[in-house]
Amino acid sequence: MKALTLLQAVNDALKVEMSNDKNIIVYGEDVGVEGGVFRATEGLQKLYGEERCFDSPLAESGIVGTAIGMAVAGLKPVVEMQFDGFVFPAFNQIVTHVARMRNRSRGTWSLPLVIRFPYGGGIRALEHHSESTEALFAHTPGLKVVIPSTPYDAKGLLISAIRDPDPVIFAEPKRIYRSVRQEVPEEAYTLPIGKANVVRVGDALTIVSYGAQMKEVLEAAAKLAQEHINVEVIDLRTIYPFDRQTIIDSVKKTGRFLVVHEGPTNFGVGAELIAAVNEDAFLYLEAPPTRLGGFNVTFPLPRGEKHYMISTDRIVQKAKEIISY
Amino acid sequence: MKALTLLQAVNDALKVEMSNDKNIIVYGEDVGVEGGVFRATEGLQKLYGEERCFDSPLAESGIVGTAIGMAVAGLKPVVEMQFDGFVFPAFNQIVTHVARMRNRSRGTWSLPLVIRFPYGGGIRALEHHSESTEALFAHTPGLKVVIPSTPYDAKGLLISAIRDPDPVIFAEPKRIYRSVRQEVPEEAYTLPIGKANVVRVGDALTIVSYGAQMKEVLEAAAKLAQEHINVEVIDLRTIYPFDRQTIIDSVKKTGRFLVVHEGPTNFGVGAELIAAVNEDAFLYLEAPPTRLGGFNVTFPLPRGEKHYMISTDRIVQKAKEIISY
Amino acid sequence: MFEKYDPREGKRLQLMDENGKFTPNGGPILNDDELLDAFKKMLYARVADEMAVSYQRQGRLLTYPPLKGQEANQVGAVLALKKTDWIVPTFREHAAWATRGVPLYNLLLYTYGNEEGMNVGKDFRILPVSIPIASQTLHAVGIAYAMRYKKEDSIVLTYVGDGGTSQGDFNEALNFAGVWNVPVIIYIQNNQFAISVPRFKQTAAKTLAERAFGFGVEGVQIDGNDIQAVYQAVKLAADKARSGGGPTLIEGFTYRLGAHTTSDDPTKYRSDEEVKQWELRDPILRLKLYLISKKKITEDDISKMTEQFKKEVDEIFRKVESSKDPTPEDIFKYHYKEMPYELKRQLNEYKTYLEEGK
Amino acid sequence: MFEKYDPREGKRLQLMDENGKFTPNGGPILNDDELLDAFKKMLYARVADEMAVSYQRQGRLLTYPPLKGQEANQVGAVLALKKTDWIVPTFREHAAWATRGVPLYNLLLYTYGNEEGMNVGKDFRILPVSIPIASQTLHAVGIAYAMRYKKEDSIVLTYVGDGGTSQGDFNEALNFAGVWNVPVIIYIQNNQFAISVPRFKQTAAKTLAERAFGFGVEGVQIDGNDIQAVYQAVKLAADKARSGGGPTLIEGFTYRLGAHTTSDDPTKYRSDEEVKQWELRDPILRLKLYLISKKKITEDDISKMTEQFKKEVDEIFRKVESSKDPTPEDIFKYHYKEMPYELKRQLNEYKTYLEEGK
Ligand SMILES: Cc1ncc(C[n+]2csc(CCOP(=O)(O)OP(=O)(O)O)c2C)c(N)n1
Ligand SMILES: Cc1ncc(C[n+]2csc(CCOP(=O)(O)OP(=O)(O)O)c2C)c(N)n1
Ligand SMILES: [Mg+2]
Ligand SMILES: [Mg+2]
Repeated sequence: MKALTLLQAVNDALKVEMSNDKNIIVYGEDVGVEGGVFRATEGLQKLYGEERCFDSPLAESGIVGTAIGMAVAGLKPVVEMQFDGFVFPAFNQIVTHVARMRNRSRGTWSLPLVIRFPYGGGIRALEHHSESTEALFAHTPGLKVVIPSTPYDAKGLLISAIRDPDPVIFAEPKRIYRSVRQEVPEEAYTLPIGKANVVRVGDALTIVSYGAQMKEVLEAAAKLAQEHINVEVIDLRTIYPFDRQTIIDSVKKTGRFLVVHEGPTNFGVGAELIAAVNEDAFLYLEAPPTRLGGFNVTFPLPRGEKHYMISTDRIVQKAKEIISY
Repeated sequence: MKALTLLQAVNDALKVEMSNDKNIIVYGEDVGVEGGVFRATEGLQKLYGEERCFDSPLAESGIVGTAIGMAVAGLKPVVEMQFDGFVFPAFNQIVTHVARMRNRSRGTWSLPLVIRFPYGGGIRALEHHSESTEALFAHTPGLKVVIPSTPYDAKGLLISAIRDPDPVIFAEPKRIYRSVRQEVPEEAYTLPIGKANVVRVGDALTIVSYGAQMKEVLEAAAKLAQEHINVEVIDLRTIYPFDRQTIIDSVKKTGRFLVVHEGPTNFGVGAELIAAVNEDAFLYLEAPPTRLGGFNVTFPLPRGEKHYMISTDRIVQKAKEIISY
Repeated sequence: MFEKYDPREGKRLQLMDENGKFTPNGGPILNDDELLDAFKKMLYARVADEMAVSYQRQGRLLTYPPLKGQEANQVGAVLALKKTDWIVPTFREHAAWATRGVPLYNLLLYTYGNEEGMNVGKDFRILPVSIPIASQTLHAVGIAYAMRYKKEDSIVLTYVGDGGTSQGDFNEALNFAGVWNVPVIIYIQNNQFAISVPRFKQTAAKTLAERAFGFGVEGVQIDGNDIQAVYQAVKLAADKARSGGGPTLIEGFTYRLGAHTTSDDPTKYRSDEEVKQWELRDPILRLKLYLISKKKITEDDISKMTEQFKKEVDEIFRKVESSKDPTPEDIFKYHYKEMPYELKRQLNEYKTYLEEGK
Repeated sequence: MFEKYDPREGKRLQLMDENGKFTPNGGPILNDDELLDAFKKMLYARVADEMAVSYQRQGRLLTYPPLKGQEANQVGAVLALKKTDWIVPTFREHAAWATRGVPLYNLLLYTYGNEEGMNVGKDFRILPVSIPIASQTLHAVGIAYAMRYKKEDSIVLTYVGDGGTSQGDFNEALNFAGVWNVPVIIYIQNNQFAISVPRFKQTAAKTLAERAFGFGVEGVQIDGNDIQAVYQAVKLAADKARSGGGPTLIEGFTYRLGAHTTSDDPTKYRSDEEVKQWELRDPILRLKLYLISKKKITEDDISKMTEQFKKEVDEIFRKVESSKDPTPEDIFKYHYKEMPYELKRQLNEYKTYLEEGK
């Protein structure tokens, strides 16, 4: 076992899988020679050659559109969008083809491909480099949306995504790309897509989050614990199809629900989970199921960033509000 | 007053406003000579000339991207996407520029433009011609999303959209383009964007819907009335910014909430409204706030369409379920 | 390879003129038996097309995009391919589907409004109908990359319309094909209109074929109503692609004799006069004149053949009409290999509703 | 108009060579005083650029995209425009902003991470920094349409990079500009790289300028490090556009001497050797040699000037450092003319939280 950062775990997953499967092709802007602007694909071209890992022209629709063709023809493209904010030129290919080829052909064609990109804010970046787009993809029938929160999860989930028979949007929380190291097995392993992870057991409140936001959520849980408030923390891991059962079981136990996510609040992931909780645990609710999400504003440039990001204290305060409801 | 269809009301709104404001430019695919595949822009080129109403090349990103430039330079472009399913090539321009120019320039530049398109299913159309995309736009900070449900509303809301200082996504329910006629004033008039319309007053249950789906919702309300169940029906009219107050006031009165929409359920509009109801009317709820939305599947081709569309009976049944909860 | 026909010099490849006579620099590419076979295929496509339109008029079929007048672009091109070559169509290539051997039943079932029609299996190596304009051209480039990667000697043919050349995706496809130098042929059926929008409103360039050169790709314009020109151009481009020569852009100069779709009224944007002119250039007409002159066929054979085809098509369409509609399961179960809980839940709730309704 | 410099024949417009000597077919376009002024503007841009990089190194500034080596493409082009002409930049045009007269303070404030920096008012007729590659070229075409519609005699200049030419939007912009025949100049700064990706990986075409012809647009490649070539090309294209001649695509052949951004390490993808070669072609160097030979300036003047510029820039940056950060209101209130309830609600909840925190 090596202690890897989330970024290294992503790189490791690609290395391991590419050595297992000759059909995996990795490409995108700057992913070849440079190994990606974050170095997520570093070393892949040296290891597997220019044909399997290379720099594409600067065109996201072209990248995803050609990946669709490769997947149809039996390859397994794993393409990179350089940043979350640059997936939009490919949106038409994703919504009208990636998500639909299987149904359109009634199962004749499937698209085992992965679209991965660094995701989310908090790195004091330029405009379009801090976006949270998961709700847009989760709302689109035919896609799977996965967001890891630890190095271990990143490797296991990315390998699952690559082996998945259906297309997966794989969003990598860039804010924690390098922040923590974790022991990660050297060999290939998978984690189930569609399964949430109960990270902390508690009875006072159920908090669901995912990605980089898990950091503050767990800090908040620890702070609350010091005041003898034990909250249950669930890492969603997969945004669609999300793990309704695990959430509902927890809410039935705690009677209180809080979902925390960085992406915009309105029409966001929190709304969906609150609706699900209403559908399946209404009678267990002792307080309004609550969302603490990003503001519905354009992600601010660095000088305003601190106002947008959801701090540990805000989570603590919101949790107490719900518990003392 | 003339009795107009919703389609004619749209055409009328464009005619009236274009005669009032020389800066309004209307273009898109087939909107000029042919007057649009649905004839929404019929006669405009004859009336106002090729410079103000014309056929563009077949490229949605180009259409919206150039509209941004026109708006910056003081014109008021009202562009058409030929169908809901063909707005996606323009998604990058909409999300990264249309929604952001004002904030990016801290108010120096604004984009008074309208992107209108026929929207929704139920016309037994080809693939991509029956999409409900409102949640995607409503989730995107910086946009307004308007959906009329009657000829009168269509004219008033479209004129408001054109006069609005900010960009408006105007989705026209094509299923009811020609189904009903309604008296519509000849002159220009506006209806407030952001304001819902209480179409039917009742106390048993609050039903919120919008667009073509209002038809079945009102039919359901009538059926229920025959059984002496009086439901309150609210036409949302604007998806973002939505009229929270009107919904909450109603739910506080009825204690029960149902939102019905054609678009996919998960991460959809219903989820947002249920979250809002939880936030502001939790203690008034006598039954789980409920959503009856489209399935999270690709909109089926005509032979399967009937399974997707939400019938009056399904609404009635769901309403009774909630009322007898 | 097509130097002799540089579109930038206003040249267009044509081997047989409207009267079925070989042009000076032309000549037979296919022998008379092959031409007879091609003629039958075009005639079959024409009959099927006209019947589809009439079914729609009778209210028995939904929106249908006629290809009348464009047959040569499809029959000629697919005949020039190997069975292992890929076809990536848009939505007006029924003649290409038929020439590849896909049962007409499938396309009619699809047009009838049932996705099941696109479930034709992988062996035909043809992708489903693609409606988002020009988006499919990128898929073709990706398949071409895969063919080279897997060292298969298959190439890819994709279709796009004149209107489609205005889309970003079309230009990105040309560019990726060029940089990757992959075995793909991008075939523009320039039928002069994008619904109501005439070709000259799409781009200021004189031809669509010349677009290629700015991407370092070879482009050629051909008479798309001359099946031999189509066959030769595609054959040469395919051989080039197979031998590592990379992509080719072919502009088939043709005309849509029918409506854009059955819900379109062409009189709104073009004159009968213009249509009449193009009827004289009908790809089937000229081949017929040639074959008759060669005594390979008679008017009488043709009408017999036509009747026979009509019977066949009608039988097929009746099968379509008696096909089963999709069940609720059908509209759910093909989105993922395994149906996620959220979909099962929606499906079950709906089925329960249907049960109770009974 | 640029027939003499058809990029398809491998021609490139250059008036002054690397040694500050006029090329055979070249000659002075700007007189020596104008050249001196241009020199000062380039030098100022160079100084500001280098200082921005050093501020970043000192941790006083965030990610910054250096333009070192590309100054002539921007100073020369903007000098050739009228003040009423529009500029639609991407993200590496600080020299264009400065030449238009926008206070350096604004750009540094923006780079410092404050949107307020882009609040420069409408009179400069320059759009905010646009980061989604090539998307801004379409905005330029739209503005050009508006200028013609309003019968203003203003034209539009937009910038895009070599990598940007691969985007669908760039090609759609060329196409719309061509069909609409609007007064726009699309200026490609071909600095040979898109981050780490060399020009030859973007497209198989020999030049980027020749892309234009396939859209019925004129294209020309120029030495982007020769400010007189830039000035002349833009001037001619602008005159043409103003007189209804339509769009022009200009490829400025240049080089990014610095990193892509301050977070980029160029040694990963290019050799110092290559960079050294290009340093000899520095646009400022050659103009300096010329002006010294003409006794318009001395090395001493230049170092004095440089010191002076440094002082100015430093004063400005200190102002930036002492600027106020955006308030919560600031990040909310510019999304709509009137803040919708949902935003007010989020803002108020956040402000209440901040209050209680106190
Ligand atoms: C992205 C997109 N935008 C708009 C449409 C609507 N539409 C369907 S066919 C068509 C015209 C296509 O013209 P062309 O490419 O010349 O092909 P043709 O119909 O002539 O075969 C349009 C605009 C679409 N299908 N996809
Ligand atoms: C749509 C989009 N995709 C990716 C990026 C990330 N990115 C920023 S700059 C850049 C390279 C641009 O190269 P080029 O167009 O040559 O301009 P240059 O940086 O050389 O000035 C990339 C890929 C982006 N900004 N926008
Ligand atoms: Mg066409
Ligand atoms: Mg570059």
